[in-house]
Amino acid sequence: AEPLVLWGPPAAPSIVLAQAVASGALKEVAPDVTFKVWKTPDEMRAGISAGTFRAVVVPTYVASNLYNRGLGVRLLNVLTDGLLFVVAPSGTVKDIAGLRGRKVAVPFRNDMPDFIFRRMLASAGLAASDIDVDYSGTPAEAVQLLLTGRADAAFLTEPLASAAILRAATAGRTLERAIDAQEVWRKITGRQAIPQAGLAITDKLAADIGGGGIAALQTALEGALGSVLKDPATAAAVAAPALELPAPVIERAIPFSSLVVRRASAARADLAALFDALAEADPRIIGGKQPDDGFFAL
Amino acid sequence: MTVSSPFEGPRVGEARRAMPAWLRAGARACVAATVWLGRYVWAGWVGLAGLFCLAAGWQAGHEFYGSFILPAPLETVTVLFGLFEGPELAQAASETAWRSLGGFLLAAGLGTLAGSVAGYSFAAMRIMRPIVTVILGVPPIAWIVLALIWFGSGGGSAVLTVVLASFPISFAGALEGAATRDRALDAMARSFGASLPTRFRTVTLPHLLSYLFPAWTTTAGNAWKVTVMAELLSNTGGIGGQLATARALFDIPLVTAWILLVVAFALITEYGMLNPLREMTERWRSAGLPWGVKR
Amino acid sequence: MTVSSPFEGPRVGEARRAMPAWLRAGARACVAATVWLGRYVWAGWVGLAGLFCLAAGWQAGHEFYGSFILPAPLETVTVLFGLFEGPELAQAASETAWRSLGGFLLAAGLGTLAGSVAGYSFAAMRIMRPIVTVILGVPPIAWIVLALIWFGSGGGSAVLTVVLASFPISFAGALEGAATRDRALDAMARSFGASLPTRFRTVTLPHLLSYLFPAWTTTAGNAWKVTVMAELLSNTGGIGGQLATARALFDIPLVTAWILLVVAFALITEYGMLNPLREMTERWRSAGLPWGVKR
Amino acid sequence: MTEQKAMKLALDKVGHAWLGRTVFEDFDLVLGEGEVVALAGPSGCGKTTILQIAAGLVEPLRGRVRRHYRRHAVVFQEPRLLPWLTARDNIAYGLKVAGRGRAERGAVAEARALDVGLDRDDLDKYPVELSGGMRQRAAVARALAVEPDVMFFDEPFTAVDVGLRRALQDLVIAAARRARFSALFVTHDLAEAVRVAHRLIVLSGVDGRIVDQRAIAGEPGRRDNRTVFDIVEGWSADPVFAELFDADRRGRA
Amino acid sequence: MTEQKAMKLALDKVGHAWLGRTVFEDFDLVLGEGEVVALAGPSGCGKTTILQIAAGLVEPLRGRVRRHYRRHAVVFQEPRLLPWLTARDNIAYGLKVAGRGRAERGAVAEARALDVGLDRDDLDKYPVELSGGMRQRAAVARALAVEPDVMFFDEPFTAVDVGLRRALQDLVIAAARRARFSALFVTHDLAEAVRVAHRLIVLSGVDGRIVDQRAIAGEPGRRDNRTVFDIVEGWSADPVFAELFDADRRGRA
Ligand SMILES: Nc1ncnc2c1ncn2[C@@H]1O[C@H](COP(=O)(O)OP(=O)(O)OP(=O)(O)O)[C@@H](O)[C@H]1O
Ligand SMILES: Nc1ncnc2c1ncn2[C@@H]1O[C@H](COP(=O)(O)OP(=O)(O)OP(=O)(O)O)[C@@H](O)[C@H]1O
Ligand SMILES: [Mg+2]
Ligand SMILES: [Mg+2]
Repeated sequence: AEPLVLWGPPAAPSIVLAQAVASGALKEVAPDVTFKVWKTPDEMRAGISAGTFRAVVVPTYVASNLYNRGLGVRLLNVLTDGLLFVVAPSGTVKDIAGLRGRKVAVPFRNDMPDFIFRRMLASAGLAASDIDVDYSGTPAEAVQLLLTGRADAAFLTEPLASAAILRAATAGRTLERAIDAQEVWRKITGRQAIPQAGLAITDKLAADIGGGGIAALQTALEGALGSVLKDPATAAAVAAPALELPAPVIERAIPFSSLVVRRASAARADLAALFDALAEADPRIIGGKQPDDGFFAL
Repeated sequence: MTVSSPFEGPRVGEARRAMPAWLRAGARACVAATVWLGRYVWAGWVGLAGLFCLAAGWQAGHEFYGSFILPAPLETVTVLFGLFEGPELAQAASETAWRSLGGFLLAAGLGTLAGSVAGYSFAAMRIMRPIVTVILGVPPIAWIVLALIWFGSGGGSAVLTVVLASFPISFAGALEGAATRDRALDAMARSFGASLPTRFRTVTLPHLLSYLFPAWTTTAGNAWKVTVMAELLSNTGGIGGQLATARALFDIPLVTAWILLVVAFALITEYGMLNPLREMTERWRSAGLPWGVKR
Repeated sequence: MTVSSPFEGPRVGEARRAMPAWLRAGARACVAATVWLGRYVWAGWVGLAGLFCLAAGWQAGHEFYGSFILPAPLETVTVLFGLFEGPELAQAASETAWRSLGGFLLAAGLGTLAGSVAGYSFAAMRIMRPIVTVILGVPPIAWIVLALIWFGSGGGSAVLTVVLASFPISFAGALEGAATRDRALDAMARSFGASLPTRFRTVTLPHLLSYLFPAWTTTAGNAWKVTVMAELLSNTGGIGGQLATARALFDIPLVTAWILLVVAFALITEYGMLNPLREMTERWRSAGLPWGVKR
Repeated sequence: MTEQKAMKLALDKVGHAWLGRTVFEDFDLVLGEGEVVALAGPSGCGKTTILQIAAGLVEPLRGRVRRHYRRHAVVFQEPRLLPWLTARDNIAYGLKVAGRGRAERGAVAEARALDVGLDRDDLDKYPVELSGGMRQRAAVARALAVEPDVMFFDEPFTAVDVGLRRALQDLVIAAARRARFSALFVTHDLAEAVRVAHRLIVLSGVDGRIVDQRAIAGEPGRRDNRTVFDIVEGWSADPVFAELFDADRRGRA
Repeated sequence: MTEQKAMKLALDKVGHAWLGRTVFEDFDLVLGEGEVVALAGPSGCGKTTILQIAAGLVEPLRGRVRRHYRRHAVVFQEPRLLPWLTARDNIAYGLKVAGRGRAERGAVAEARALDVGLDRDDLDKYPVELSGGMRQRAAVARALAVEPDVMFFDEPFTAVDVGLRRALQDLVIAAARRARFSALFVTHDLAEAVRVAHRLIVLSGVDGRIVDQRAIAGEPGRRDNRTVFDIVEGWSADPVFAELFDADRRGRA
């Protein structure tokens, strides 16, 4: 069999992949398995089109979008139940309603976090005009604005939130995860999780490694999850070089990242709820419709 | 300059004599404009040939890579026409247009001004050139936060990006043009007691224009692109914002349609605005060429 | 051109007579080079003054916005010197350097070539100009995926970005320069039976250079910036990759240190490479000025 | 005819060097009202430099220039027409600089163009489309158009044919008499100097000194061809002009 | 002296028009070996155009040009020096184009420069640093340096003084005799034409036709000043030259 590269963004779900690769548990799937980071959607698009990306961690709605476009991509599992937080200086913000009149940096306009954020606002009875949403810039700029007090809060993903909090500490300021989006989500929708990201595989890989290989992959990841949650410090040290993030940041992020390794079919209801919510804002984000059965690789 | 038009038979001449002078002049100007426009558009055919070559390459790329990487030209154009029906296009386009126009005017204006000053004065040149190199060499991420702080999520940061990216081009052109002015002609103008501004206008400027036009055309073409990229990266609306959304949706034909629009704007700026201006001011250059100046 | 050096007393002259000719020529060239270098560096002081003005502004900005938005110059320089100890700098810098050098050479070479051809031939100009406008006007996101597919995550996509961004600048300059060549001088060269290449080299090129230098200096300064931004966006290592990592860590002084390095490279390219070249080829321009040509 | 008239222009002990190489030193010149002074000398002796210093285009290294007039005009050794203006606009350039109205400029330019033998057709041509002599004439017309008090001519009629040359010389003489303008007239053609000037200054090619300075008998424009030729032929024997007439006797550095 | 010699250059029924305006038509010229033909005519009559057609720089609209020689050289009406080369390199330009070695170029350039009265100091100057006459002389030296078989002179000595002019005329005569080169010599100075040429062609300013074509008595270089003057003075009464001598009688369009 060919060597296999697992691709993931420099975000929390990739920790599990890095751990799985390092532990050697993927020997059964392919003789030579490595982990690499993708950073831009263009890279991912190019990789999937060119066939070099065969197993890649992507946001679940992206997997649905690609699947619905007929690109031969299916979701294997869900790797996180949500890692979105509103970060604000300690004690300033308690809940969504507390954001009223404040300036919040949301660096993902018209993307999933933005839709979830708007949904949260709506559920708290806040109109768009009640708070000052600053969409400008990338997460890096959002944190810079937050740390210098030019924004009152920022809507961030892990491990960015942890990094920001750690960075603020060295500057003598205290930030906290003021609002856990997962909790709010639970209240609004009644669903337990925001199945944000998962491992997607191409049909070509599925054909190459077969059903047994897929199962072995899932098992290896489940095992890796166990060791990550048991010993975050070691896992962080393992993942740090590949993610190009300092180990302490990763270690701090692990407990807040709701890491899971759930089969896609097992998370189907949560996924459907999330996709519905997104499609309400813009159906095109999931590729126009709920993905059908073929979407769930396992 | 007199216009000799092919429609000007002796009869017409007689009929004209009966018209009042302003009407005659107006008619004459009309004919001149029509003739000029005809010639301009005619010359455009060759340019279109070049563009269609590009389109053919695009189609070939599409056939090889498929719609997810490179949508077909026809598909893209269809999507683009679809856009014309919605309200986003007008809004996004006008937002981007104002930003790139503002950026272009500021960049071209400041660059030309500073470059001309530096071209006249060696001391100014020595001080300014390294500064301009630094401005040119600093990647936008260095000051994008500052721009966001100063201008918020309005268009200011996009305009600033355009200015900083394009200003050095006009500066370098104007500097070189002013430095290579013909000093013999300058002395001639001085002998008639022409003041520095007059000399600049009548002696240096016409020479300078040949340095400014390449700088301006690159600046103008660039301005659209840079504005869109800045909007995209700083999430500040306009066509760049639309592009970002389309990208988040992986709607590649839509992405390509927006890009096609940007390119169309760049072409319009160059061939609708800058090129006619150049043709007007640089007509004298075709004097002495075998086909001469069309009078 | 003879060199009159201040160190050249009659005694030295006598001593020289004893030296073999090649040694004498060598010594003479050495003295000439030293004198020239001295003058060049001396002129550089003024430029440094300009740079220090910029640094002062930077410091002021730092004091107003704090380290997290704009680190102090001193802090940045300290971090930069710290970088010199690690291995990343050498590796990242050499990666980026090769890419931007390659991009610059390709862009300047192709642009100059295509521009000159277009400047000589009207038909070529009419076909090529719209194509170049399109190349200039297409935002990089349009083809970055294609570039990634073609070149993978090597430097190819960064090089392509530089070429596409910079090529039109050289093209426009060369086109205008070749089109405005002095046809009277060209006829003179033709009267001596000079072939087209000879005429290009001896009559058009020296004139063209004054159009190419502004284009080349902007291209060179731009090349560094564009390479770094392309590396950042396409995640292909180099200084851009280091910048991305530093940004992800919110290590703003490190980010600024890398940017400072890029700017330093841009300055070195301009003042260490292009400017001496220009001084050499454009010396004749100072003939007839009050201070004349230093022989 | 010289000293009793009001002084228009004076050069006092003027000296100049180009990049350290002295061209001439201690050059004195007084130009009276209505006076035409011809300046002759071998090629490269510094005539153009003196003229440019007198016209204020070159700062002299030593000495002083005094001017007592409102307006001057210069005809340069090369035409120095602006390539982007038609002959008409080039001729009107001085008037434009002086702020005259458009209509007046056009009328004056046309009149001066006719004076120097350009026709109306030629006025719409750009300099590259003109013949060498036409360019030179346009430059002369441009200078005449501003009606100056002092004119500086630097070999103005070298590129025109004999007949036109005489006509232009007569034009200058007539204009000088009518408008009472003074002129410094650089020429290497002694016959031309004798025809138009009151006084002749001859420079040396060796050190730029004044070799000789002499009033010319008679009135400008009143001397006929034979007289002019005889004067010049007479001079050719004079050792003062040896340098000018005999290229081989010239000192070579 | 004309027809029995080998033909070097022939213009057959050549005509030209600039942008539709006819300058001349049916112009015929045969240039024999070692023959110097002077071309005179009022300013703007088409002399430069004919010369450029003969030299192959302008395509004639009508007619044919035949050439039977290896190399020619042109002295243009303006010096046309390359501003980025020193006088030395400018003079050597033709040799460089011909592919001669560096050392040879330097030696030949220096020799020709001395011939036209430039000194070694001037050779390191750039064109802007030269006086008007020096530039013209450098252009003449550049043309002489390539040792052409046919020379085209377009008013080559207008900017030099009498003495140097005679010396240069003698140089051309001597070179023509020694190297047996033929020359087409455009000039508006009849005395110069008489001094250097075997034959004179006079063009009309009205329609560019050949007004007259006449052999000049005696040999070039053997005619003394008085003879030359007498010939020219004699011509001035001839109606053929009326146009050339009298600007007022010229037809104005
Ligand atoms: N490139 C050109 N384009 C248009 N017209 C031209 C061009 N060159 C010359 N002419 C016209 O052709 C005519 C003849 O010009 P030409 O230069 O041959 O005259 P010439 O006899 O050399 O005069 P001169 O003694 O003044 O040099 C003039 O009317 C001139 O305006
Ligand atoms: N800008 C300059 N820089 C350096 N040297 C110069 C400059 N202008 C003139 N010279 C030198 O000064 C000397 C005198 O030049 P000038 O032009 O005054 O001579 P001229 O008498 O007008 O000669 P001509 O009759 O040939 O026009 C020459 O040796 C020339 O090389
Ligand atoms: Mg002179
Ligand atoms: Mg001529």
